[in-house]
Amino acid sequence: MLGFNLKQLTGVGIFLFMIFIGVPFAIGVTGRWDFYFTLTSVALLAIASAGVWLTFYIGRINIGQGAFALIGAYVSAILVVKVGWSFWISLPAAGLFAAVVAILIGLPILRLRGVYFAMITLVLTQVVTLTALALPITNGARGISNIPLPSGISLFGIPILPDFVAMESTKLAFYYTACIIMLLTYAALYRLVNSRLGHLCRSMQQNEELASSIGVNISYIRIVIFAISSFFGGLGGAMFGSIAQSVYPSSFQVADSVNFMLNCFLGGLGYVFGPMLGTLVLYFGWDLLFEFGKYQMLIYSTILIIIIRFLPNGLLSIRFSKGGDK
Amino acid sequence: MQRRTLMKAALTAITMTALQATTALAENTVLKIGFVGVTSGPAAAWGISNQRSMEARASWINETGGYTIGGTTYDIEIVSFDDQKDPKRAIAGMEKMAQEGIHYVVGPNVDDGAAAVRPVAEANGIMYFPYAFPKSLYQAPASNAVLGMVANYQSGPAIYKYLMDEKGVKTVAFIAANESDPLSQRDGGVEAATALGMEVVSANVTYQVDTTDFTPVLTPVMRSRPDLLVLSGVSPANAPQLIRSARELGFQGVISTETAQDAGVLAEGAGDLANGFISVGGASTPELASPMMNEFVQRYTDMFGEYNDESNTKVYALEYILETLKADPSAITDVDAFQAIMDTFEAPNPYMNGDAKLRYVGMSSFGQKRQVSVPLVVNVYQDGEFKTLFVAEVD
Amino acid sequence: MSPLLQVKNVTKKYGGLTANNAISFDVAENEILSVIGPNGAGKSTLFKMIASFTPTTSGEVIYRGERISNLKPHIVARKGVVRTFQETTIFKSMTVHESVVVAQHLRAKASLAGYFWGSKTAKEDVAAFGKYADELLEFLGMWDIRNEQASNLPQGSLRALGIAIGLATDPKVLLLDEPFAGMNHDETMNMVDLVRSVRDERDVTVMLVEHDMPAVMNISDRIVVLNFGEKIAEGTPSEIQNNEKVIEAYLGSVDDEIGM
Amino acid sequence: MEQILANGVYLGSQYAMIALGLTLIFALMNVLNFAHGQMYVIGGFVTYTFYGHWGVPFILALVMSCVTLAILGALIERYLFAPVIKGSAREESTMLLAAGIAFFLDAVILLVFGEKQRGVPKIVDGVFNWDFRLIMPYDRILICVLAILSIVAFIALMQYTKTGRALRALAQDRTAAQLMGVNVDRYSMIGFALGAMLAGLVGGLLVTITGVNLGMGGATSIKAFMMVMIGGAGVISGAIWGGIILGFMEAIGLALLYQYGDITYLVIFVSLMIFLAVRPQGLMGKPWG
Repeated sequence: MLGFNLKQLTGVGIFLFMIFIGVPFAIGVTGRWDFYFTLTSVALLAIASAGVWLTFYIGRINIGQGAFALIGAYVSAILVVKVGWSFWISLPAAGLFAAVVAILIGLPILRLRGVYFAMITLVLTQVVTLTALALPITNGARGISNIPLPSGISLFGIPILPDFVAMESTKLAFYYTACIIMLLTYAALYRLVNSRLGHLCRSMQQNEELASSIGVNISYIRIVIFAISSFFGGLGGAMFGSIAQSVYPSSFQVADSVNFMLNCFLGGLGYVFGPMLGTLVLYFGWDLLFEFGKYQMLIYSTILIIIIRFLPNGLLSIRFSKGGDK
Repeated sequence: MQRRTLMKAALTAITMTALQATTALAENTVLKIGFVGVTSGPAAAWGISNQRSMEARASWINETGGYTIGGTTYDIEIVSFDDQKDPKRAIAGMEKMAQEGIHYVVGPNVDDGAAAVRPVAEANGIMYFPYAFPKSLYQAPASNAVLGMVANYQSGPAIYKYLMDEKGVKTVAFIAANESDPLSQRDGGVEAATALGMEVVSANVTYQVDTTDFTPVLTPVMRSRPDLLVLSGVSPANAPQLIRSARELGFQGVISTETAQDAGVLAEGAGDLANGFISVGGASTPELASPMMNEFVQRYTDMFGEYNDESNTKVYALEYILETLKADPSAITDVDAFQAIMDTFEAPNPYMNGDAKLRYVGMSSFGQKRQVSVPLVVNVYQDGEFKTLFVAEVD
Repeated sequence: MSPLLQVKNVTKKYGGLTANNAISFDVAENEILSVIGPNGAGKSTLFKMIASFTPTTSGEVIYRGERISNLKPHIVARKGVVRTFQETTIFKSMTVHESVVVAQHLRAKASLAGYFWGSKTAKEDVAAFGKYADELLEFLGMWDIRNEQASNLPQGSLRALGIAIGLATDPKVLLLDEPFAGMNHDETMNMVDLVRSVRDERDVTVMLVEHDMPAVMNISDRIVVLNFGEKIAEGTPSEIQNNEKVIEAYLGSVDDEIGM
Repeated sequence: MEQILANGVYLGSQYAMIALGLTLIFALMNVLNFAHGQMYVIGGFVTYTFYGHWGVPFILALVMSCVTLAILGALIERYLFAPVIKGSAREESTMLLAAGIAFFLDAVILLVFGEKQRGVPKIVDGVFNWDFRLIMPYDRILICVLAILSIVAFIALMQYTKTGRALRALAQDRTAAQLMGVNVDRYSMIGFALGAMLAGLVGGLLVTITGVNLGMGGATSIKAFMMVMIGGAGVISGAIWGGIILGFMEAIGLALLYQYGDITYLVIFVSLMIFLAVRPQGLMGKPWG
């Protein structure tokens, strides 16, 4: 079925069960309600990280995802607050807008490789932050606050998407929403990587010259991939804006861009689900170390260094010594 | 294989320690007060001075037998969360506070964090005391945020008025870091100065927070020859460098800011060039500091090795929370009761000489009492320490 | 019958240096044509221009009456002119079979979206690619190593893999960059046979750049000789062997070659 | 005009020094050292502690900064970067390590040196003032001269000493250097130590003017990256040019665009992006670094 074997299907089943039933159950039993937000964040950041991972897949180090997350957050906020759109429509619009920006910026900069591409995307993050500070439509330094919660959508009287305003607690709703979007993102990513497009990406990652000599239009595929990557970034950013009900120029900045990249490294560049695991460990790990107070950062960074020292190819390289994405 | 076992062992050990660390302190009932702010990274100074002043005060209370509210004596425990100046983390921090059953939180330190935690705070019944100035945080329908200090749009006019009257200042130039908080404060300052009839000769110049040389930044400002140079929302790290560059460029006028500064940092970074620099402080200048303030400074210094004058303004939030809870003990778990009593609450200000009062204000700025009334103490730096220039009240 | 591919007055200048100066020759359908010359004669640059990896400064390359110079490499490949590289240019972390499957990009009928959603055409394509890759590897005698990772292959097999990748695109003209370099006599002779069978059985016109003179003389129908960016001779192997200019050029550069 | 030039030279010389260390490490090991800024901050704090706090002569304090950072750099290379480079499938993985080290050093700086801005007494008093056309405090002039001297000394070291030649060989082609008998492991360590030492040196020099605080690290790293990219990654002369160009861009940008305030840096960043898009390998870099 769909080319999955039984083992994979079981794995997916367990995973689905875990995030949709296991986690809420565990939280209910332990009473750690605060983990909902942390895990929601993990899901959203994992969406953006998936985009970064995809650009790694064509051999580009992307430190610009913060820029697209910020663009997504602002587009959604502006559409909801100033234009009056429903959040649910603004969400894909935010992703698409980020993708369009990525296409325009990608045309000139995707020719760059290695550290040069990394650097130019890092600068891009700063450019977008500074632009948000300078533009009137983003409200400059004052940001956009008091963004309403997502309202419901119904078609012919049947509610399709729930109304968050009417809810007692939005935690669970946001958690499920974020998880569903994350699952869709990773399903799409998995499909893409294992389809012909993914194979072409791999050929480009390994040798762009040879790829173009076998007739691959490398600049076109680079743009497509960068646009998809930024679409994911825009989605994640827009969702965050909705949870925080506010967006500021500093909502996503260079540190976020760097973190998105680190999530990919930590999980493992060779594994589709690497960025998801990397995000979980990096983000959730910080929260778990909360009790250490002023030593939190020290312990966090020490663990990070130890992991990379002994598992330089990412966490997932423990289990699958080769080719986990196949 | 061996490697994996090792890692597993290490992770287990860490998790165990993390779980144990929460076990309680002493025989008194524990009252937890939260702090969500930035205590690592570039802006660590803001949050750390905040957190330390709370911890110094809490340990002082606990050492002297605890704090009695409605017949029960509590030990105060400060639960701190480092949000790394990231609004996403700040939300997680506020969630963590809710998880710990905390209803009173000091922080966050910056505008975006304060705005981001609002939904969580309101949903979970948490009163929080941000050090952020956007009015929308404190105006209805927002209900749970209480401004923990004097806002720049309140202190600015008082300082400008004083300087106009006493020093004959007529023209003013503003300079701010290119970040949300300072830019907002600059805009507020420009508005206030214009309203007072001052001529704003330069207000567009900004600098990146990572600037290491302010001479090129300040040169065009100096060319506009203002009587007063306002460093809007300046961080303690940048203030001495800005002062030094301005003076070295030959600036003769007055330099002021509306944020709190540390005398030691100014002395090290700008030396005598900082003489005459006007900033906003708490009440630790010798003329105003009560014996309790002096003891607080002493205890803080003993605990952390060095005092930070920024903490003067940050000691109040905790005191307000505790005093207000004392006024209505039911507020310990009931934020509505807290909000109800805020309107009438009044208690003596223990940190200041004279008959200053702790009470909530903000009617004229926010339309509801959502600000602590701390004395607006305007300091002037002179030879390594602050002297009180004048004291005003905010309504 | 008009020639399959024409190189017309092609010139390439890098700053003040002239890598190729007004080079012209024709390539007939189904021939094996070698481009030889001492080091630095401009052979590789010429290949790059034919495959549009670098633009010409002036002049043009015509393939079946169409200009193919100064386009993008993937467009030229789509028209049927495909270049292979020296052995380091492969897809390192793919297996031999995967490489050959990927290289059939130009044979795809389904769109990228079709592949993503798994359309019927896409499924047919995938099956066809696998089958053709099997066939091709069988033909090239690489069946046994089809599941080896490319980075683990010995040099000789890498060269064959390069040709396999090139052939997988269904080329009409295959440009081989030093296919015999670093091989011993037996390996070279196997390769010569292989290249010949590619031409004979798959109707592919082959152009190659090579240093190995005996192999070139053995395999080529015709030879073009470059020296210092100029064409100095063109003809059958026996004509070239007796050409004064060629002998002079090679003798003159012997020192350099040894000096390397 | 004179003022802009002077500001440019001053900024450019200090920037160039920061970029030199970063580019050296990049050239030798293909590591983009995210922790470079933190090393710079540590250099500043060490000089602060010795000179500002304990009253040791400035030059001695500066030497202490260099020594501390050289040791730190050597240890980091030997025990962290070298094994990770050997074990990783893609060499970019070192970025995660570098970022982890940056976090770690940030945490250490906070715990050891505290959160406050620190400054040291001026090493020279007074301001050079040429009729208000050119104003430059004497300590800045001194630091600028010292920075330029250090750069010259560094270039001389790279050109004329055995170590320098070995490092250059290593930067050009690792395998070839190995074949030529260069002890690659040893010189990688020396090179990394040297790069870290440069960060410490410039941190120690600048603490006399700008002071130092733990927040400067990340920002400094990013600036250094930009300079390295402008000049071309892994090229010594490129780093120097990159530093000078960014210094002048700031000096000129701030002088010309001041009335537009908020967008000065936006313009600088956007023009940097355009420059790199047009010239993807920087001014003098080899393509693809």
